[in-house]
Amino acid sequence: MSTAAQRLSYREACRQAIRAAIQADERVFLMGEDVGRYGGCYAVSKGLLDEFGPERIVDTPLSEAAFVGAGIGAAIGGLRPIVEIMTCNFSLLALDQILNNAATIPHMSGGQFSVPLVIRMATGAGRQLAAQHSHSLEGWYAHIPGLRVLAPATVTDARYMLQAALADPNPVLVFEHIMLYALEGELDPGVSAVDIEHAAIRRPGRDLSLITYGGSLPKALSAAELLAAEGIDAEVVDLRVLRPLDDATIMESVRRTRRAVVIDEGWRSGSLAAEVCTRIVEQAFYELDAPLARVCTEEAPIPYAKHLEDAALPQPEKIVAAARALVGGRG
Amino acid sequence: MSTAAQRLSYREACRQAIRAAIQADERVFLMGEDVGRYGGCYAVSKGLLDEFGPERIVDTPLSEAAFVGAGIGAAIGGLRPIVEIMTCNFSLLALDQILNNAATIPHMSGGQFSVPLVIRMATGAGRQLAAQHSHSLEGWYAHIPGLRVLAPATVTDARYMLQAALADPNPVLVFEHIMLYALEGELDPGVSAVDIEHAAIRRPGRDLSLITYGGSLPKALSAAELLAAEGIDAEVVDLRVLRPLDDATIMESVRRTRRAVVIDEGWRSGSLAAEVCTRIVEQAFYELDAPLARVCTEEAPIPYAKHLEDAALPQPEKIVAAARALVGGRG
Amino acid sequence: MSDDASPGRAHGQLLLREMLRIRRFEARCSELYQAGKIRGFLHLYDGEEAVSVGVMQALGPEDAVVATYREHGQALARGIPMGPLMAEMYGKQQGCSRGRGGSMHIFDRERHFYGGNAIVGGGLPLAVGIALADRRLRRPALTACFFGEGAVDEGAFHESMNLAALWSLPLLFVCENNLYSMGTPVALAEAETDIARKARCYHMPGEAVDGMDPMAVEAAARRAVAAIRSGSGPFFLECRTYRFRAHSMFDAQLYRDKDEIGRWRQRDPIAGLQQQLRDQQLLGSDDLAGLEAGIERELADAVAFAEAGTLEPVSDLLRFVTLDKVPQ
Amino acid sequence: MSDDASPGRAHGQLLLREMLRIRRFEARCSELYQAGKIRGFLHLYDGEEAVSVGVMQALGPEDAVVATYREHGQALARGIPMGPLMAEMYGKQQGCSRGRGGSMHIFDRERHFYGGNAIVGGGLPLAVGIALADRRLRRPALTACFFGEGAVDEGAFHESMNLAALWSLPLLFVCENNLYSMGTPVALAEAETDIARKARCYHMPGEAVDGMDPMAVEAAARRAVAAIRSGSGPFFLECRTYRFRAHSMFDAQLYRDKDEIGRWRQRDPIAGLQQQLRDQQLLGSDDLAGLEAGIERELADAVAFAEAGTLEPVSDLLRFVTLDKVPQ
Ligand SMILES: Cc1ncc(C[n+]2csc(CCOP(=O)(O)OP(=O)(O)O)c2C)c(N)n1
Ligand SMILES: Cc1ncc(C[n+]2csc(CCOP(=O)(O)OP(=O)(O)O)c2C)c(N)n1
Ligand SMILES: [Mg+2]
Ligand SMILES: [Mg+2]
Repeated sequence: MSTAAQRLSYREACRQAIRAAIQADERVFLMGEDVGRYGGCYAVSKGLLDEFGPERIVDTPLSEAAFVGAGIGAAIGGLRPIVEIMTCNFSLLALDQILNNAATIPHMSGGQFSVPLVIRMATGAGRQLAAQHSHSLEGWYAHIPGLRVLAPATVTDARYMLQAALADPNPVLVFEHIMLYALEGELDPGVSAVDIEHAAIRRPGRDLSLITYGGSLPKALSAAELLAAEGIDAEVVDLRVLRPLDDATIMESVRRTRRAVVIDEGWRSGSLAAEVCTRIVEQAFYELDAPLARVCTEEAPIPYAKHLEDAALPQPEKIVAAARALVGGRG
Repeated sequence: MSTAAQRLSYREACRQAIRAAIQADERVFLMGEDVGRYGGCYAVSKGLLDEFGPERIVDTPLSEAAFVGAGIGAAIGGLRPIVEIMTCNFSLLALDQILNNAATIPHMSGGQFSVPLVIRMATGAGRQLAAQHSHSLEGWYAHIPGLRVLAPATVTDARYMLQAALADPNPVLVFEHIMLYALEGELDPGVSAVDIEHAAIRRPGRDLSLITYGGSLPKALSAAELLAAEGIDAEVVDLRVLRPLDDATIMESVRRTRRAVVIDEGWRSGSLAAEVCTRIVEQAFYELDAPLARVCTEEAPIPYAKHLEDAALPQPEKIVAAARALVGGRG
Repeated sequence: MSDDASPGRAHGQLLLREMLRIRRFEARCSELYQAGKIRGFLHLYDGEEAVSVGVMQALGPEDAVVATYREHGQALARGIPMGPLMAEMYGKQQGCSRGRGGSMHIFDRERHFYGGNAIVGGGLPLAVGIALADRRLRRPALTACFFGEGAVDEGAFHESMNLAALWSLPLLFVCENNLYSMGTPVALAEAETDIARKARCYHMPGEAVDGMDPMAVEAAARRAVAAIRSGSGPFFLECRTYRFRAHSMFDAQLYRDKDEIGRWRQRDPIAGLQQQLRDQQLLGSDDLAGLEAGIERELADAVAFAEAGTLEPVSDLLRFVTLDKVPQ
Repeated sequence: MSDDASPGRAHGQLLLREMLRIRRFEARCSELYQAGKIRGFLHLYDGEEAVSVGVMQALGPEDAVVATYREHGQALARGIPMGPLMAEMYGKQQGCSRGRGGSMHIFDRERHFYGGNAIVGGGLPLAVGIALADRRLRRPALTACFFGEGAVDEGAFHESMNLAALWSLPLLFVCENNLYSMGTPVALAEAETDIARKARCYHMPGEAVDGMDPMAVEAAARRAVAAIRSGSGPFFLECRTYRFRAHSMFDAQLYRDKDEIGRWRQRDPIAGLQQQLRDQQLLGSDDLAGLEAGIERELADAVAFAEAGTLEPVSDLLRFVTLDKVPQ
């Protein structure tokens, strides 16, 4: 292996992660709709069928409940499945299996059975795919005890979170934002693993914390640049792990900046951002200098038309406005 | 009709509501698993098949996706279905239909089609039914734009919310907590309708607000009694409508009491309580004298054993402790 | 081509024109997609035109249609005008769904067109409900529900077939079997590859028809519709067809070879019908030219309509999330 | 009773004892429920004992079982000891699921018993996965998946049958057709009431057997298991049976009349086998008394074990929500 930094896309990083996992452990296999011959609906698994054959790259029928449930059974039975649900939109059809079997059996069986399963799915909006294909459901999954929920937002996380997820004896869900697949970045040759426990400060700052994850990270970083131009020094926190949330990193940041905007692509009411805000109030209320603010998706099914989709989603300008309002109230 | 107050159970109130709705509008019918011959799994619809026959009381196969979807189609087609999903636990199998069709079609079609559908379901824990039968999923549904979500907690609401729900041109979900069915109460003969827009103050108080709904309302009222004995005067707010939330009533209460505990039977992380707390912080931050507190279900699948189930769920003692801690910090 | 003899001049030309309208409309959509005027997912019906065109002949104006995400053909054959359809592709508020749905979510109340559905199998339960409403309200209508053979694998298919048969609803299930669900051939998705047989599992009458032959499809649909109208319950019609192009605009088609596509192109429903009509002296060169010219005009008008269309104001984003009253 | 001639003295008595163990265990559970010692939902298997007892004879110790919420019979017949089973009903930590599952969620790792599942149809996809793991790991095991005929209506059934057949997995589908799903008779739930025929829809071999005859069930299960072990893929076994009691402890049974129950009671699998063994001189009065006494002792011990059991400390509530390692 070369020691020079490797430049690659998030999609390619996902693919390398799968390839490495399959090579490392013969119990690992990838299963899902069109992961094989088609190459994956977002082209993540392109080429892998040729490389590993149909025992390790398993095309399934359109049967989300059955093949996700089969992944759960296979994990209980000793395999290490990576199940791909094309997009989180279709995961609703398998939600009963995920909640009532994957997340429940370890506890309900008194610890007799574990479910060492990884489920990957694409999430989010931004490609004008309209209401049924633009959901951000990771917030719902983050509500479920027994699951770990990851949201890689960088090429490095896309490359290395999977191996940590496979090492976890518990079911892990990985949400890959559709707008990130084409993102390019450098892989640090010195890094060969990442943790799946901590949030990360992606940009240090003093005046307020922008807390986000996944597809909204680039938007928060852009917002931070715009704010810097106005003399506001924003810190950007990437949650990385949506369940269990890393309270320590969040609170440490907020205690320093004393203000926070939480950004999340879920609809505002009942968003993951609400959970983050509530934890901050519960744990750091007296350190806050201003109310908390959220920038979430507007409460409507996401429309096809570009200008309406843009208006529905969090955008750097909205983040800037929310941040400005909080800092404006700086006492 | 007699004008004397009528004493009846919540279950009976639900039944009267259905009966009255079927009598009032020939487009109305009740459809679900075992609503007819069996009489409903919680005996709500007992006797109705004999009274109204199989066109109006429709037993369905065990096919949650199909019969809920059929309810949606029937509503679009001009009927006024009341679909019963036995318990919210099984509603996951129909969640795609609810989210992607019922909640989405009106907006996505540009207002061409409405879905005047009511879906009733039992929710909650407390009967030792174990992990798969004890979910409280109303918080998830309250995340979905396009739905109205109701949680009748009193006999009067059980009796009259349904007619308002059927009058709504939009899909309405009604969550009936399993521990409430046996609850008895009086029906005020002067009342013949309720609104489905506002929260209600069930007990006025000055020192803090206990904000809750559904099956947790009796617990919050008990807690308020216990607190009263300690000299703490708690106000109890019954949300009634979980989507859209009635911010005005919540904020009015909190602005007066300056402290709030939010109680909700969902798991803590990502609970509806988080949404309520976040709204309070967003809208009434400067009026708060203390952090907000939540009493929710512990983050574990709910166990069968009684003592563990009790320990997992919100209880009056936990509410009292949370309230006491907040008021203890009274400046 | 079927042996159903001659369709008659007018009707034959009508079938041809309807198929050509779809073909030309989509060819233009594909160009417009390349040009960035249309975005999102775009699933073309190229090769499958005979299915929608054939089935729609059998429906009356009061009948309902539940469509898929590959629904331009279903929409056009049902009579949704090209202008609002194209405006929808453009995301303009003059679109038939106000520009909110795009290619995958065409709605048209007037034509009882209950939407493209982008969740595979998601329309089937809906169709059951619409058929239930028609029956309960004693309306003499039926519902035609379109879906691909991939939807047959989904639980929603099974539940809906059972419910429709159990309740004997006026419902025509139209399976567009184009042999692939994205890149997955039927044989890798179905233990039973003879899809028409699925009907029997629910004691439902069913039939498979050559989906490359509009007259055969029409004839089969008419038989099915007659059976349904006679009160015998739902009917399952498998139309064996093929898509000539990629699944969507993002598909390198690694899963099938060019020869296969070439063989199917020999059976192009449009070329086929054209030839048949010519052979039977039901279509002259002038007719065809006139027909083509008419479609070109319609299409040019549609594009102009879409181009001239306006964007819904952003302030309308939350409009219709809930409705004030049930639209009549 | 079947004509499969004589089962042999020892085996005949074993079948009888296994069924009696279930019957007595559940009769006691019912009393204990009235006494408030057992809570939650309790679904009795009374009348259906021949199904589990027959099927389990055909399984080896390495085979897996996926059960339903009506699973006391499945659990006992599989060999889960009565003590931990009763302790589970009591919610004690000595229970086979530490008291966390109760009647509907029996788990036993040692016996590859993958749980009662309280979501109708919820166990089927799981069984597909376990069978997949066995095949991929080249273990010579198969999975027996139990479910009621009500589960056949669910989408999960359809998807799982298709997947198992498509992938030719070592999976025995055991449908316990007791004619009702809660209060709904098969005819009001299924367009196809001949459940065994469902197998054909997936090109899967299937058979219906008299579920009131343990020997017939055993014989059919052995044939099915032999076929599966030979590599021919999954098998569907419908066992036609009847529950003598209510669906659960909350059921007034308004949906069926006493006569029907009476008629089925004539075919009680336990009384039937007892009579047959007597007729064939394979069971004397002493044998029966000994057998009954043994079961009484086992049951008394189990109740004593459960009574003496302790409650899991509340501080353990969050234990095993996630695990530190994969249990071996
Ligand atoms: C529930 C669900 N799963 C997966 C998808 C992604 N997807 C879109 S189209 C498609 C193929 C469907 O094939 P088929 O039903 O045969 O229709 P065709 O595209 O061939 O017309 C898939 C898998 C989806 N939209 N919905
Ligand atoms: C998905 C789902 N829907 C509904 C229920 C409620 N329910 C519990 S048992 C039952 C009847 C199931 O009937 P069947 O499968 O025939 O099994 P049986 O009880 O007859 O053994 C129902 C409807 C459930 N547990 N899960
Ligand atoms: Mg197809
Ligand atoms: Mg049954």
